[in-house]
Amino acid sequence: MSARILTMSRAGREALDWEMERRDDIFCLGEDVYKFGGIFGTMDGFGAKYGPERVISTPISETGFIGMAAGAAMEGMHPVIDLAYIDFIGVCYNVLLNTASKTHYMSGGAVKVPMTLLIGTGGGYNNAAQHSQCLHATVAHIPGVKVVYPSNAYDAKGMLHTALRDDNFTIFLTHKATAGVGWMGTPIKTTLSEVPLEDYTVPFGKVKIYREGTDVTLIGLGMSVHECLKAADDLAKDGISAQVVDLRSLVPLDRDGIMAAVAQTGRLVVTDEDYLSYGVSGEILATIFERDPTILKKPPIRVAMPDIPIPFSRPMEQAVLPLAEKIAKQARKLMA
Amino acid sequence: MSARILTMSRAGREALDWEMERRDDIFCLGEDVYKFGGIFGTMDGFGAKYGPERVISTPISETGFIGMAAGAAMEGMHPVIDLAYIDFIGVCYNVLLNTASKTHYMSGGAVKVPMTLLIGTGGGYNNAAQHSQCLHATVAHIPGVKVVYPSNAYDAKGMLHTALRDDNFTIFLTHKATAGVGWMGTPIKTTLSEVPLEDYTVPFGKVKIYREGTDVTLIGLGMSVHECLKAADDLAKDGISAQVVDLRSLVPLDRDGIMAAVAQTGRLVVTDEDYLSYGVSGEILATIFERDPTILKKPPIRVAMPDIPIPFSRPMEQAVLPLAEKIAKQARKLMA
Amino acid sequence: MPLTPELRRSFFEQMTLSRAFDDQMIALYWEGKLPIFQFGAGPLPGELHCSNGAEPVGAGVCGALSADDMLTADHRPHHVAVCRGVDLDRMAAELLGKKTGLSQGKGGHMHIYDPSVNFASSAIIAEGMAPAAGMALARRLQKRPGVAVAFIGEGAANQGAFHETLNLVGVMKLPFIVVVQDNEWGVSTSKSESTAIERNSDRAASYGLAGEFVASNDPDDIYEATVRAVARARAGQGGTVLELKTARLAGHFMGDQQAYIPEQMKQADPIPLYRAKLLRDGVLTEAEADAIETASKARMEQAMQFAKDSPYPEPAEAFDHVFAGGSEASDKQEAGAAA
Amino acid sequence: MPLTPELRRSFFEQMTLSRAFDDQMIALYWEGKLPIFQFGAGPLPGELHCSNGAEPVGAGVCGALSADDMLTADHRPHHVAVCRGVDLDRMAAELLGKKTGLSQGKGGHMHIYDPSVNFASSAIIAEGMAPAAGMALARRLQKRPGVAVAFIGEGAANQGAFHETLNLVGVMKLPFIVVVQDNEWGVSTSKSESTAIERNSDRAASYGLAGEFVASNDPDDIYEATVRAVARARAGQGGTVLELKTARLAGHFMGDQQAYIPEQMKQADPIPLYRAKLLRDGVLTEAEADAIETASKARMEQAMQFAKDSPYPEPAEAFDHVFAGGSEASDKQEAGAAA
Ligand SMILES: Cc1ncc(C[n+]2csc(CCOP(=O)(O)OP(=O)(O)O)c2C)c(N)n1
Ligand SMILES: Cc1ncc(C[n+]2csc(CCOP(=O)(O)OP(=O)(O)O)c2C)c(N)n1
Ligand SMILES: [Mg+2]
Ligand SMILES: [Mg+2]
Repeated sequence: MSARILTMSRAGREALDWEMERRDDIFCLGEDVYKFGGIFGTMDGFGAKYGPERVISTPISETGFIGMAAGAAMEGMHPVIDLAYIDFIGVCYNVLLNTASKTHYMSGGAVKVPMTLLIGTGGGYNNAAQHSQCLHATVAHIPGVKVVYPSNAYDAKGMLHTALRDDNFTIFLTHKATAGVGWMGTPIKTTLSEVPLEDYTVPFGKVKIYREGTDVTLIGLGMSVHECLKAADDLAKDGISAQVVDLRSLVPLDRDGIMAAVAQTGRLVVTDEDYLSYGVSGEILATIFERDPTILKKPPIRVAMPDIPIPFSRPMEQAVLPLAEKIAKQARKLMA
Repeated sequence: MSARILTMSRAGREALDWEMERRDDIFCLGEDVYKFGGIFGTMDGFGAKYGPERVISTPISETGFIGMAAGAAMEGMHPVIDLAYIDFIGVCYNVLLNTASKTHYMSGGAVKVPMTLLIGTGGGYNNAAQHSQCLHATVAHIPGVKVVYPSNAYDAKGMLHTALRDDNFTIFLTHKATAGVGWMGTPIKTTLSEVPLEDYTVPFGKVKIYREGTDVTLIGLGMSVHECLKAADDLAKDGISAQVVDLRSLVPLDRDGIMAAVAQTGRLVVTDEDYLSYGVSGEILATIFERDPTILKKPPIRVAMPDIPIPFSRPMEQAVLPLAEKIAKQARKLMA
Repeated sequence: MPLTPELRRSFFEQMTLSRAFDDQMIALYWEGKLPIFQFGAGPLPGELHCSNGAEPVGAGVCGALSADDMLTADHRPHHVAVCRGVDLDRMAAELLGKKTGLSQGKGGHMHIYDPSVNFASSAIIAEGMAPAAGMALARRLQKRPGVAVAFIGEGAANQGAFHETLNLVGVMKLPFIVVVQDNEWGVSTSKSESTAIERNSDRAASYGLAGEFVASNDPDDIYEATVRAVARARAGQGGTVLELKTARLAGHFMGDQQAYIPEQMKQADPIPLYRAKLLRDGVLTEAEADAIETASKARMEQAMQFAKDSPYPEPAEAFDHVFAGGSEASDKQEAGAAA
Repeated sequence: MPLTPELRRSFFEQMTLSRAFDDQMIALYWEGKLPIFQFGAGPLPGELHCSNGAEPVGAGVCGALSADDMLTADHRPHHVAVCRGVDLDRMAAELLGKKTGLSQGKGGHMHIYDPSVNFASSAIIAEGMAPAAGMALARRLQKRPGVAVAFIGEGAANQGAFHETLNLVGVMKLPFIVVVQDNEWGVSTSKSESTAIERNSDRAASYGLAGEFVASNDPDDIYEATVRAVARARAGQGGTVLELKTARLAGHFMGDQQAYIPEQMKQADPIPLYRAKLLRDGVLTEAEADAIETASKARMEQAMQFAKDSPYPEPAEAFDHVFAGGSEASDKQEAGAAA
């Protein structure tokens, strides 16, 4: 069948629309979703199409409506929740930490909680310390929740189909800069993909090799994948062949895939827009270190958000983001 | 001056009492602190001594009273808050994540938020998935908060003095099994220390070498320190000399101290009762890997809580805790 | 259903069965915990919050519900679970951490789930509020009947989830009842110390909900108030804050000395009071009442025996049920503590 | 203080100054964002929530407060900050991310702090409620006077922090006022869609607090209601939920097309209305009113010039102020992105 070039936003919307057309168990809720279609337009036009019963604009009561979603899931529905910014998890964290993630286990498998929580992450557009965080490690540290993080349109559609057909609680992250929505300017080219019209699934727990390379591996997730790609372009000018790996999924984490990819180059820069310490970059390094450090010719390097609140002003924010220039610089160090 | 053998609970209480006697800016709040003196007895008897104005029993409104503490701190007080179980951070996480930790930064240094949040962590006593978590990595991942974690009485007193004299937000963690309070049975011997009567401070950000050793380094924090000590005793019977390192402080993290300690043995087991992935154990391994992996003769091994909710039943919980036996087994593997 | 003698007899049966459950669990709890108290010791480890004194709430509310209705309870769930008809054997086995338990030993006493009777519970204060409202919403979307009932303590009414959920219930006109069990205490903190006004039922007005208050801790009165609330819910007239004065006779949890409770605040035991009332009303004779109490104890002894005789789960079962449909935690086991 | 002509003139001055602030910021906001809109572009990047229409709230409430009192505002802080007397130059510079800004460029428009006038703001909904109550508590412990005033939107009144804080205020009888700015919208969601009852001031009864509602969006009425609330607070009579009907004339944030607002819900601009009223009442002449508007614009132009002329912070300043008394973040810089 035919495919079109889509943004992540449109691709994700297609998956949700497909499932909603065919299944009664899915409904959407979140702030302003009825009129605005969700932060990434994943529910764009759904208000008119599916009506206010299935596309529910909620009060600003995240503990209330995400907790309700968990209850509806226990009763056989599959709610799809829009939580615009991951910075807001602070007001509803218990539902994530203790309710939606642990009920299946605490009930010995008797109760299922199939629900999909869409959350936007990341900065780079001067929205300051309370609207620019990634915090993906915070949610991935919770046992009992799957955490996925597509960075292109093809994966966005396929992984959303997968999430919607999964019997578990999935946190589906999208970096705001990758989605291709109006308020973030012209979409980043590498986020766009050919997207098949029909439905398809992309399995969780497999890294994606975005670009083959032989000299150095650049690992990223969300927006930092695209910074890695930019860095790889830049490195290519120097004749350095960089492999770019997208983690795509934090829970489950494809540890074998990481090992296999890194082994191909023997040099590693891990990038992460989330805070450096106690996060994803550490887990990747630890995995390699405990499994087989000899696959690396040199110690790995991390390029991550330092452990500081995110500053508003552009010169400061740009200085702390894990941007392509910094990634390329570290890769060059490894090649020296 | 003279010293006595104290539990962590009594030692911590002494520090807080000393400061409260001398300073008007300190007050205590939390659920049941007036009558019960806080989960670890840190405020034991304070209700009678300091009165209900300075020892405030609150409603079960963690967002409310911890948020209030943050506001009081901004107005020049130094509140000491008792949040019994770290599992409860879910209902007040925003105050930790966005308010108390970030206000100093977001105000460009204009506003200070000096406050100390006492929290109990950990399991091992069959209190199930919502009352047994450690989650120290979750709070340590937040920029702008200091996170400390004494594991013996001497450190408990000294680090609490330090926290109370610090101008920042400090999360002061105590593993429930280490505190030496009535409901957890006979205190663990290695948590008891000679504690000077007078006040003293223990600086944040320095590891403590609990036991010298030459063959293998066992790193732990909170309760797992004591499991490491037990493992070291056991290993000694086989002639294996294990060094035991207590992290004591997660923010700031003593990366230099970790490197120096590990370099002395060249073999490493990191233990952690918090969930394995995206946590402390990964950060320790990553630090060594990126700085100088050649200090290790063999790949390091992690013994941590697996990424599962904590089961209630004893055989299952015991099987997943990072206990001495498991630690010793991994250390022996490294010596083989 | 009117308040028939049969119904009232069943209240007494359920109350005594619930009490037998708690009394026998309390006795077992202390095994292995004396002389040195330790939460983790003995055949029934962990915290234990018993329902002694709150049985009228379980009996009266559950008596007014139908099989369709959905319940969430809190850290003190026994009386509601027993009166709802949760499988007694498997519930007892769960408290003992046995393989035959409702959750195969994974949950313990604060995490009782029995989907066959639409019962769930959880341990974070007010955590069950929003999920209950969501269950009600699910049923509406599914065009299936069902009222959701969240059981909380009076202490939980000061938690944010209470407010957010009730506002959502009001906006969405959901068939929902929150049962606020006012036992006067949240651990050692009295209601007047924690709550700015006397009655949480008055807070219903903030959400366009009905508020009802029952002062008697008597299952008949509780039943009738619940019947009214259920009728409103089924008629699409929205939710109710149903505050019920009740009692907490066995402390906050086992080990609580309750020295903080002054003499004048000592609470009455509702079971002998109800027994006397039923005798007075001619619903039961002394002999019948004795027989019911004896039968309840015997039934519970049987459940206890089932629990004690059941095997523990295998240690490796800890890794099951992390995810539905196969556990992706497995890759972490290898790296982790299971090694 | 009675509602003197001088006071009313000052309300007009402040309202026009606040409007000038917003209008000039809006004009600047679009620089670099056309034809392709992007939050991150131009000299004033990020989200921008302007206060156009809400100026009477800032003028009326702040007019009734004294220097001791403490304010927390939300994501829409300009009108409160301007009327409170936050340093205009440094506030403008903060919005532009300049070194001379109140937070040296670290905060931006949602994080305005000026301790010299006891002003703070933050961007998570209802986040400022509990800290404000805590400020009031601090003053009580310090035996210093001061009423705390938290400014929120009507949408924030459905957040758990609203409930928890007001109950604490009620229990502790704190000198506290929450100003609920009812501009009818929380982003695209109307109050009737989000809130189960019509007036949040009625929710005061849930906490033993006073509730007041002002429907006019007129600073005189707002001032007088605030005076009453402040008097109660200072007299130790506790807190107030002060709900003020107001307007949101420039959308939720810049870029909001507001297609969701039906014609009959279009809101009136309070500034020309108040101007006309002052003219009618003989407080101002046309010429005086014009002069005030001109002066406000000029003052703001001066602030804007200050902001534009100021330098940006150095990139490395990002690492300052993580902790008071020296940044322990430094060890992480080396390992991290600063490399
Ligand atoms: C969010 C949260 N805070 C604190 C606790 C600890 N805790 C457990 S029960 C309890 C008291 C609850 O009082 P109430 O709601 O009145 O119920 P009761 O115990 O009286 O039945 C507290 C504070 C908790 N489980 N969750
Ligand atoms: C906890 C949280 N949820 C959601 C948001 C996103 N958000 C920012 S402003 C806003 C609407 C607020 O409405 P209201 O309180 O009425 O204030 P107004 O914008 O009308 O001034 C929302 C939903 C947020 N900042 N914090
Ligand atoms: Mg109670
Ligand atoms: Mg509004």
